[in-house]
Amino acid sequence: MIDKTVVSPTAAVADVFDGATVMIGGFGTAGMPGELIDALIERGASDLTIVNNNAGNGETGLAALLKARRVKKIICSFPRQTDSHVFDALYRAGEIELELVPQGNLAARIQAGGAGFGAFFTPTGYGTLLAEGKETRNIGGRNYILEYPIRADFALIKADRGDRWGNLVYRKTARNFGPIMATAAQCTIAQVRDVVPLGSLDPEAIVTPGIFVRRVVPIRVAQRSAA
Amino acid sequence: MIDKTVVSPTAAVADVFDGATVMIGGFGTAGMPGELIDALIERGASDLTIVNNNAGNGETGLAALLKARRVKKIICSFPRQTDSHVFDALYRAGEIELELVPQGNLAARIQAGGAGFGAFFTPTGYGTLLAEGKETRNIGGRNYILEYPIRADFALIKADRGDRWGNLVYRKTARNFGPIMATAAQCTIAQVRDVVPLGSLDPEAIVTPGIFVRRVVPIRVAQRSAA
Amino acid sequence: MNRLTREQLADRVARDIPEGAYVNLGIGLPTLVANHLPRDREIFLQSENGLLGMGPAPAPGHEDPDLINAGKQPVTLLTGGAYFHHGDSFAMMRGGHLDICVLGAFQVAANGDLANWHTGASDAIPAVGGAMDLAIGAKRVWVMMDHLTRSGESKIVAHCSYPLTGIACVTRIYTDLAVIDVTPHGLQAIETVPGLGFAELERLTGIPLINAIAPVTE
Amino acid sequence: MNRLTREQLADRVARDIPEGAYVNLGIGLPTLVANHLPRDREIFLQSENGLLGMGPAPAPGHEDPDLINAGKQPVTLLTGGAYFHHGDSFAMMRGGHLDICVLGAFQVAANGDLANWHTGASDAIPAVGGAMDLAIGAKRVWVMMDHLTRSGESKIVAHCSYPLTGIACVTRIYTDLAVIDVTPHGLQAIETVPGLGFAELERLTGIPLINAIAPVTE
Repeated sequence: MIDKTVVSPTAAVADVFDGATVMIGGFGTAGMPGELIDALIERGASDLTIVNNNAGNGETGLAALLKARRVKKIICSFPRQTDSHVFDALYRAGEIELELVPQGNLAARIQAGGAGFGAFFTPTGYGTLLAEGKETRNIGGRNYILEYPIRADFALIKADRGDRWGNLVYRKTARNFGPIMATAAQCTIAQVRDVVPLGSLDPEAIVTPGIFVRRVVPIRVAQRSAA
Repeated sequence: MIDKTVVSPTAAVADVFDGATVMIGGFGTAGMPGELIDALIERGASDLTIVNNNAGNGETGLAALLKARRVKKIICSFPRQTDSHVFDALYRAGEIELELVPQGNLAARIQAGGAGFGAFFTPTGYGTLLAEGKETRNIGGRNYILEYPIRADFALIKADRGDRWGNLVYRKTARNFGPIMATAAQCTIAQVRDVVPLGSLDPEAIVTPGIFVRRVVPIRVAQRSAA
Repeated sequence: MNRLTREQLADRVARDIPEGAYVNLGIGLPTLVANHLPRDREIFLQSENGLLGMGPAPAPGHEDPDLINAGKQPVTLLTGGAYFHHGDSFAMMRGGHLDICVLGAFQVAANGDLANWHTGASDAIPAVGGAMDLAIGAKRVWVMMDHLTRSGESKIVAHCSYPLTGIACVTRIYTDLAVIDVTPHGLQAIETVPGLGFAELERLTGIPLINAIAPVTE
Repeated sequence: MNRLTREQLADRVARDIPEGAYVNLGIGLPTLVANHLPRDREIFLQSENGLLGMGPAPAPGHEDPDLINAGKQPVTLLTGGAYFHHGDSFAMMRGGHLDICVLGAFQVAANGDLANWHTGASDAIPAVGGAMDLAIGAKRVWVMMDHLTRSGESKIVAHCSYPLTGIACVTRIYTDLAVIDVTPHGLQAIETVPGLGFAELERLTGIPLINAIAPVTE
């Protein structure tokens, strides 16, 4: 019997290694897998390359990982926020590398990684600073730049419910990057509010089929609100 | 108030013009929008370019459209089937043009059309007859071919239920090409088993958001089974 | 001359959004447009973080941290709305499915070039978000901004001095002074605030404009 | 020598599929493998037309025309299965997420080249379906076929004479005579049917093989 449930966040991230590329779901704090990030900090893996839309908020979650100086490089679209002071300080001190990617290209590069494409021509960013040095092409009268896939060793995401096969559904706009990151990592680890019995999730409404998920970690709400 | 419901299949396809490119959903007969195709035959538009996974089954649906000699060219992955005699005869007589595309490249080209990409490098088909004349590139040690998007003037698809905003859900494997074709056509027309009140479809489970759908045509089951 | 307030400007933009339009409102000033949409029109607001059919802010105490807009503020979902993931959301944006997007700007050039993501200051931390996707994806890209900087310089320029967000992408500019279309022939003023004549608008703008202001007929 | 029947061959292939594997069974002969999967293992069958967790054929009278496999035959969905669209389905296939796909073949070459979609006959109507995606997408590509054509020629060849489906993609070949791995050093026979020695297998195959057949120790 296949059971992808892992009860402890600590056990779930125990094999994240130094130098790994780790995708972390979430748009701001919506969909951010807080408990998995806390476990990753506890795990101690360093020199990480992180893929996230942002670069951390306040002092918790991704910001705490940055503050612990475990991150060598971040690939994101929107690092600067009112409460991104941890990232801001590291960046200004030259202690973190930033690869800034327009949000749609970030999403598309993750999807291309998950779907096995080699590269793609996108119109977004053509003619801007963020296209400097990139290959360009005019196709059918429109200008495009060539972008390459992003793949990761691990993806840490947050879903609403999962089952023992790894099927996932999300909640509202906390869905955001979770489903696409799940496809692009060697090992996807999902924290969920609840692990439900097989068959409880409507097969027409499963957003992430279990094939993309290695580990499902239930986080009770009481636990979560304390994080 | 926005109401995309169109009661008559005939009215729904009344603006399909000679020479149009028309995507038609379905994998075999699952998800094939039979009543919309019948209405298209009645409409009489000719010199059509059709995009479908197959090239018709038996004498109904897409096969009937072919038999009526309305199709100049078909873009598909699997024309030859045990009951594809209408296509087979036209093809052998040189009366229909065939663009044969591996199924995953067909899907990806439709998605690229819907998502605004200019082209993409795919590994599928590299080194085969179906890659002849196509641009190739080695990226990270793997060989890819460059494929271009497919867009259409119209998409005719079949869903299970829809609402007046054009939101759609599908049924089982009849989902297949419907959701991706809906994104790649100027005008997407969906036949559905039922038009339900706004709010009846779970926002977490809507597969095709209404932005991709211009017209929703309810086909009662009695009507459908007679087709 | 009466400059429009931010709310008046939002109201002015909202008036031009037709029923049935699919619209993305950028973060900052454009977000205000949502409060001014005519209540008798069904208009579909898309948010880059995965929702279509965005509704107004929730009543106090009813905020849901899992239901936010692109600016990470709490919102609601209208009956008939839908959620989707980031890949689908940006396919929707990049694929030309939005009728209108409304963006703030630092500068707009005469050819429709847009600069709205980066001041270019060497010590600035750059952040782009979805701006570049919106700039090139929507059928019509409307900019909504003050006409002049605080120091009185025109934000409508011959060529942008700030780093670009997109090339020749803006189709219309709404400012606190005027409404200006970007056309193949140049910038065409179609409306000014009461008390502001074309000549004065052109002088304030600092680059040539075409006068297409409808005469007041009342 | 006892050639395996089609059902025996399906059973042999099924035996090698481990619990938890994500597997696509190609149309034709590979479809038979589904009936032979060990009942004590949870194995996930994917079908290109948008389902994961495919179950066996329905009881007569319970067929659903909306629930079919890649060969357009009626199937069922296991508890815990999921539906998705063609884009997602082929992303799953192309993206390397399937552990194993089992395909029929006209020919397999010594380097793992696969020919299974087109006889190359000038009057044939070509049809490729998902074969090329499966050939390059799965982590392991297993071919399942008769060892010899009806006229006695080996289907394992130095170079394919039929048009290719994929280059150097096959990792293992199951035939009615033997199990052969495609390795960087060449084709390596690891198993033959009772009564068939390595020398005779190599003679029938017509190209050099490496003998890695485990001695019978019972």
